[in-house]
Amino acid sequence: MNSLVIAGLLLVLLGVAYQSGWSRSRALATTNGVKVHSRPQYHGSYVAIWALVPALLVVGLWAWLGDGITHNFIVSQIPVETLQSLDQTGLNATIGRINALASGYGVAGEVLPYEQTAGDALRSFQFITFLVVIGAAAVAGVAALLYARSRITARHRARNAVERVINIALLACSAVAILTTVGIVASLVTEAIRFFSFISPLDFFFGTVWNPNNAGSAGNWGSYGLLPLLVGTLMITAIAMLVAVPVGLMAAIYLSQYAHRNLRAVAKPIIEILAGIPTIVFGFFALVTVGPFLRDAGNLVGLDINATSALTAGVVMGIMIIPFVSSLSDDILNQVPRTLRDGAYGLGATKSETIRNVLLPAALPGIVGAFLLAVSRAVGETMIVVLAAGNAPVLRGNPFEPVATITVSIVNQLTGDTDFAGPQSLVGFALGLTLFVITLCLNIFALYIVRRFREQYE
Amino acid sequence: MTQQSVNSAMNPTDALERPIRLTARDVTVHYGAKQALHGISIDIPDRAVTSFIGPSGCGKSTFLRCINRMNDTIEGAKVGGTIKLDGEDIYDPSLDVVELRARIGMVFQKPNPFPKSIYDNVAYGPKIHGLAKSKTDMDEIVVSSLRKAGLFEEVKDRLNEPGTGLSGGQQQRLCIARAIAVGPEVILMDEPCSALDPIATAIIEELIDELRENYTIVIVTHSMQQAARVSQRTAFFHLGNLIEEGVTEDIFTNPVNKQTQDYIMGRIG
Amino acid sequence: MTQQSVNSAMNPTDALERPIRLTARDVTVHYGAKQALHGISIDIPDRAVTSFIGPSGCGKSTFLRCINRMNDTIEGAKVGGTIKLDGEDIYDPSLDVVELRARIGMVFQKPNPFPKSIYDNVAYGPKIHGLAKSKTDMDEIVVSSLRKAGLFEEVKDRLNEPGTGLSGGQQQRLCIARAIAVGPEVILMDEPCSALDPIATAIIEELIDELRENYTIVIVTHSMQQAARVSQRTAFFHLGNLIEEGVTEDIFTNPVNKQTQDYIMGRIG
Amino acid sequence: MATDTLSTSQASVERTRLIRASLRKRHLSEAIFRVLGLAAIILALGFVALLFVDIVRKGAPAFTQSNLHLAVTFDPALIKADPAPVRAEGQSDADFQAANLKWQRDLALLNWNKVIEASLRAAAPAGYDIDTKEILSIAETDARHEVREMFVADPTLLGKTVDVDVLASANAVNWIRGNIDRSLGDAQQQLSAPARALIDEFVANGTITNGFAWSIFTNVDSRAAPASAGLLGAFVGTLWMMLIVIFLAVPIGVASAIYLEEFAPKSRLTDFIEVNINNLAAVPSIVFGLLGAAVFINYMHLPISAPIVGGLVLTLMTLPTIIIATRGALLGVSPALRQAALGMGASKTQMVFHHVLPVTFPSILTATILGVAHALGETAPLLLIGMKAFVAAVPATPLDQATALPVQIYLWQGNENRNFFEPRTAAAIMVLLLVMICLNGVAIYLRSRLEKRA
Amino acid sequence: QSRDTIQVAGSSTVLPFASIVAEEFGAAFPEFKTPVVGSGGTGGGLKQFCEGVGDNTIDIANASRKIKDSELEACTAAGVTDIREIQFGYDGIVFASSASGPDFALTPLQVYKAIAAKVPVDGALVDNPYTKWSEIDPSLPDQAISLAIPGTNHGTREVFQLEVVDAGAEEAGLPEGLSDEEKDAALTTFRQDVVIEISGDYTETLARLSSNPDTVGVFGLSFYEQNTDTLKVATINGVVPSPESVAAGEYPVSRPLFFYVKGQHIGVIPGIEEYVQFFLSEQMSGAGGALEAAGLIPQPAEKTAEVLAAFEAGAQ
Ligand SMILES: Nc1ncnc2c1ncn2[C@@H]1O[C@H](COP(=O)(O)OP(=O)(O)OP(=O)(O)O)[C@@H](O)[C@H]1O
Ligand SMILES: Nc1ncnc2c1ncn2[C@@H]1O[C@H](COP(=O)(O)OP(=O)(O)OP(=O)(O)O)[C@@H](O)[C@H]1O
Ligand SMILES: [Mg+2]
Ligand SMILES: [Mg+2]
Repeated sequence: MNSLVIAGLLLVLLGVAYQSGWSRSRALATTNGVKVHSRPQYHGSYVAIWALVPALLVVGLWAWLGDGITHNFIVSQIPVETLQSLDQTGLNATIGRINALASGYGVAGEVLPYEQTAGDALRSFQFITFLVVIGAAAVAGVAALLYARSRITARHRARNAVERVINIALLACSAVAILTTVGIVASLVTEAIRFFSFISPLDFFFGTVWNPNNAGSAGNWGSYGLLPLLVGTLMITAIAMLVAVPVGLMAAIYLSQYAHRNLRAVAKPIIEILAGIPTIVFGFFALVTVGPFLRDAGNLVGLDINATSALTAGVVMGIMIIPFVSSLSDDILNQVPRTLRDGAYGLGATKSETIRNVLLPAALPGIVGAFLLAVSRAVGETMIVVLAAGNAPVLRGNPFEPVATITVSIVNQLTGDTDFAGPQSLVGFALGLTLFVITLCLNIFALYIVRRFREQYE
Repeated sequence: MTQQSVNSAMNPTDALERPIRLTARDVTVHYGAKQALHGISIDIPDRAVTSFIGPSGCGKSTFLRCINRMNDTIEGAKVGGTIKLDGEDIYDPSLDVVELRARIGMVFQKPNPFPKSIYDNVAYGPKIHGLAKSKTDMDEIVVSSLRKAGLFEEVKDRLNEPGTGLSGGQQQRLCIARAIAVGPEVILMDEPCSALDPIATAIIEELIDELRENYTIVIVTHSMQQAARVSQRTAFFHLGNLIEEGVTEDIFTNPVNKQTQDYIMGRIG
Repeated sequence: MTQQSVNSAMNPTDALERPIRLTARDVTVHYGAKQALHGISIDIPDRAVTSFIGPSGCGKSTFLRCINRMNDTIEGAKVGGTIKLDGEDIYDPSLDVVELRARIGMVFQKPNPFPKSIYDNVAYGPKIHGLAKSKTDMDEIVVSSLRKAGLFEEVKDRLNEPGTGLSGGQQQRLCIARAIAVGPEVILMDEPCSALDPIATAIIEELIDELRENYTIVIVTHSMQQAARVSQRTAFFHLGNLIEEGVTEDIFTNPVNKQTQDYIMGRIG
Repeated sequence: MATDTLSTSQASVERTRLIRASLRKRHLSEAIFRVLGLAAIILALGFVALLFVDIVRKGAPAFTQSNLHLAVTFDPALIKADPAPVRAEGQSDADFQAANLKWQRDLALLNWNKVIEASLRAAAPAGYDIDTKEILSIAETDARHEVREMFVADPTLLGKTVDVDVLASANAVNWIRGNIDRSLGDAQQQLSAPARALIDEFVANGTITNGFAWSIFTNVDSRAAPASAGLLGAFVGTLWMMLIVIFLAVPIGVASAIYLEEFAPKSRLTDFIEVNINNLAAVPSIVFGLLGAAVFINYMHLPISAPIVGGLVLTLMTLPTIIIATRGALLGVSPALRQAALGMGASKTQMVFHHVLPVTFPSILTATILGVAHALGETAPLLLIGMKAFVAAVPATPLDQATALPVQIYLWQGNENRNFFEPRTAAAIMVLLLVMICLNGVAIYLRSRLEKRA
Repeated sequence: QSRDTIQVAGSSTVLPFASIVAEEFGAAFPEFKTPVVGSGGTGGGLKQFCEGVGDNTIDIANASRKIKDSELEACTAAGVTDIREIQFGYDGIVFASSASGPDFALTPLQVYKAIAAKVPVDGALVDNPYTKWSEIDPSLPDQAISLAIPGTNHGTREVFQLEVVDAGAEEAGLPEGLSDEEKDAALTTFRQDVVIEISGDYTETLARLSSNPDTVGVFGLSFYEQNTDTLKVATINGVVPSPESVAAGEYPVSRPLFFYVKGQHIGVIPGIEEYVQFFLSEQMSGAGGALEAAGLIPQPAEKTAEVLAAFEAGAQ
């Protein structure tokens, strides 16, 4: 409500400022016929920016300091004797009660008279400060408007100023990417540190047993060994790559080197459809179709394959990654200069010899980079594993058995019936951090390799 | 530098007397809808250098690529007419193009050594064609090819270093050595010097002059001077047509065709 | 075709008498570590065509781009020395480069109309510089600019069609019209005809000859013939240096410098 | 010279022999390689085909629903309620509202199942032996609300008999379709023997018929009445999130791409940003979920399970993709165009916004649609920000609780009434895939159209 | 203007019940919107619940266990001082095996013997020797032991531990003189070869059963009831799990289910009181009510009346 009012007022200010700058500039151009440096739109925007920024500053300042001021106000409303009798928790509770009273939410139990008066005072205080803030913002905005308007002359370079502001805004947008990374790292690290206050990092990173205790058993947290999850992750990733790499690479080779144009025009987009299919769909497919199929196929040949197993998840994940591998490989094969291919053909090499002996070795670094990117995608994949891998965090090497991965454990620990302040759920963040670091390293390494490869043929 | 190689060129009439190795009749090429060659007929003599000249885009490279069927590798390229090597139609479906390319080697505009060692670059052709029975056989082929290409002395100590580490001129000679290693009868060269500096160019020109004794050579060049220096016969292409063809000296001093004259005088192109 | 334009060229001495519009003193340009210009000093007279000639890579374009500060847009380019337009230093930090470029228009080697309608192409400059008060104003500017560029008759029925749909020569004239629309004092042209066929070239050359009456024109060309045909003054660049500069006729018939002689005789480049 | 020729020609004969000798083997390995490639393509295409066929085969049945045609009698004996309040002279709005609400609430407290039961019995053969619970298990539990709402809307129905279509219950559907093996014994069936027999009777006499399941598109999720569960809520939730993604990710993404590609000086900072963005593009989506949980929910106190949080998380996830694609597009703009603009005296900003951006618009649009399509199917991060909730309402604003299509799929696949929900999950997947393919199709269409125009 | 939709979050066990109530509540009370029921686990729900008072915090937390003291403290510190506990019924946990397999009649002791890594034999702990059920007790089928139990992220695991494992261990008689830690280990260390801990949902357990038909799995009563075509339930101590047997206290493996209401939101967020009353009404959580059909085990009506009375007393 309040913010809506403020936003509305700011918009009005913006409009007025723009209009006044615009008309001023227009007037300059028509009256004395001199050449005005910038177009009226720029002068309008210039004044608008000038007016908006101080107003926003005032509002922002209040948003920043307001809470502290309000807090002090509330404390000042509590009788001194009461204040002295309260410890920190008690004080917080009292402040909470007063806040609740002021905002119209009831409080439990009897409302003490001082609480009631404090609540009423707080309500009027909030109303008054609201008016004051709006007033201050308006005054600042209008003053800045007038100042900016007075600066408009024929030679005034409003365009340059406005463009500088646009530039800064663009810079701010690209800072979002950094903020995201900072946000990821900060949120993962703070929570992970809390986790490590319960469980030693050694036990976490080198533990071989994953058995977090349930929420009920306070004190005994259980074991949080990462290794079973890591092994599960790696196993599924390996199976996925075993499916995706040969199929994806051969498909890319066939499509780019052998296939008729028509086949390519049809097959390429169809394969790329696979890349657009949500992973939950693959998960369902794995759960209800691929898993039972593999189990039955296993029975036929006398293998004991679980319907939900590393194999099921890995195979389906491999299918999902095929387009990723094939389109990256395709790009990279296409980047190998044609002259190299011609060189081999010119010597009388057959197509497959050219591909195997010349193209692939030349493209190898790039392809390895592409595979690493695919690996990092497999490592971070969640929904297929949630549905089809069987969620068994046990350290073992049999791909026909269910396994758990890092991602799926994050989901389990954070959405299960776990104690929110204990390691049971905090471990999710430690796992997230581990995952982040693993994929980060993979990505950096892969990007480095791919970039080196690109440079080689630039 | 050019003085010497022009001197060493054999008597022009000599080339005329040599047996014809390659004959092309009415060769046309379409790239998709676009016709790049409009019926080229030419005879190319044995053990002589024939050069193709003409303004950019006139179809020199296209015709050259017809000769060892490199156009097969270009999607949408369609070749018509006949080209015969020693009387054998190279577009005969029963002919194995792999074998053909072993007989007709090619050197490209930009030196394109494989990203392998110098040794492996030269050995690659003999290896895939199964020309060497043993390691020593192979060593011999590699060394003699590098020698013929005039590169051996320069690289003998670093045969295992990557071929891409050589200078441009050395790379081009490596590519020539690579082509020679398969023992071709004809060598096609598409502007082999255009990416090289004058000194490297002179070395390659000399090399071509030497190779002429054992190989039939066809070279595309954009430099008339180069054509005059290295070739015994010259063919002038324009807009997909073969305008005029004959003994180099005649073409340059006494062109019959008006367009050839214009080109040589620098009025077109 | 060239006969007529050469005839219409003013008496060479005429150009010398015209007031100097642009003066460059000791202009140097570095691209990163590489120095592309080594101190160029030249005076460019008003309402005459000055042409820059020289072998490829000698710095003609670089110097041209200095004149309207297009080099500012190249990362790593550093310009030294002074260039003055009517006595005003164009590298003065207080000078607005956008305004400068409105005064010094530029036409590029490859015709580069905006992917907009013909009308919008011409109207763009006046729009951003706020030169037209009303729609009729703008119409007038567009029509007169197209007229001056000799394009109006050809396109008047399709002003709303995209400029990219025109032929190469028309596109180049559209680019000239676009430059004229801003009302520049100087027009720089970087090999404006090199992408055009001879007929389009002739039309542009004629156009340049007409424009000379109202604008100071600097043109870079790789064709000495063109320089001789269209320009009153010629400057010869070589390896980043201004070798010789003077009345066109003198430069071509009577070059003082040995290098200029070599270039004109076709011995270098 | 002559001997030389002789020896070389001998050598060449020998060479030709050698080459021919190995040719067959080489062509064979060529053929094998080719077949392997073709096999890979066929395999990949086969996977696509298998997946689609499988899902469609599984999901198609869920697009039909079993309707129960009942003649419902609004028997005054069962519906013992006051007459609907009529607005008295001079009664205030609020009073009338209150009276009306009270009347409605009284109605709600009635046992409408009795009405349903009566009409079911009326449809059954006379004197059919079946108890109340069993006969009610045939109709879906929301039938009573449907009937009540009819009555609320039109109180004059009292005492009348009208034809009403209600849904057959999920268990009835299981029986009709044979989702549970019909030969299994009583103990293993969800419905009692009399109920099953009566259903068969109903199917035979046309009381139960099949129709297209519009309810999947028009209803929200339901647990109380599984047969009526639909996707509308999840769909709208997804829509909100996509709107947020489009309105945030696209401008921010394009702006940062413009900055990095056009304005940024080459510095450590921009290098860092670049590396950063490339990395973000490959950070697992679940990590974004962790970020969302920690930052948007715990720190910024945005409402849990709300599309706004989902939208923000997906925005951050899509941003790098859009930035990278846009930068690629900007990089592809010819320098000639830039020079033309600058040469005209356009400032850099004008150059970018007037010329470069319009030219790259098709690519940016395509990248955006593909990015949004990807975000649309993302599930894992949503689970961590509480979008796994049961929401039986259409979210009216992005601040309301909602689920999303992929999450709805996840929820349905885990539903305990598996026999009924497995087809329904596949049907939901079909809807999701359709949306996906439409988006991709639009992207391809727009790209080809806009590129042609340019 | 405050929120007008009740927000609920918490235990995934309670989720289906709360969802049904929410839906019916929305249908029955025209003046209120349908409450939103999130999951996130008991802990997650209580975490949100204890975040404070106001629009951005939830009104009701579902829980499959009682709130812990530490959580209460967190609540108080954040100003959530009026917390009302509602117990509304029981959750039954059943052992079920493949419908085509033999019948099982289990006791906690047998289950303990089947899953514990070490079992007491003659007063000492030895490695678990049993491979077949029949080796534990001749009355059990001659079938390899395989058990799928809920993972520790499930609330169900707590009941399983308490009512089956701990009870079985007591019956088996752990050796005297074990330290607390050893005792804890004896109770919580299971055989990795035959015990499968399921971190996913019951669908996952079912998948294990169809992979290996010898497996005996732990399910929620409602899940079992919906899947009688593939599952067969085992008796515990000879008692068949059913609402009646649980409510009567005969079937041991059950736990009470709760939800917690934030008193400060009553009267601010419309409908909270009505929701609670509706939840506890006969037609919902009572015997024969809608929730029973969904697998809830109703508690005695007197207990419900007591809970409701306590709630309403707090609501004054
Ligand atoms: N792969 C191709 N696809 C389509 N057109 C082609 C292809 N290669 C060449 N062309 C066209 O065929 C014509 C002849 O090309 P070609 O490369 O033979 O010319 P050229 O004489 O070698 O020219 P240059 O001196 O520039 O190498 C040209 O118009 C060219 O554009
Ligand atoms: N952007 C750039 N970065 C680095 N070096 C450059 C750049 N532009 C030009 N150069 C170098 O500066 C020198 C002069 O280039 P310039 O383009 O001015 O030559 P030019 O005389 O116009 O040649 P041409 O006739 O080929 O256009 C050349 O050696 C060129 O390689
Ligand atoms: Mg060529
Ligand atoms: Mg130039």
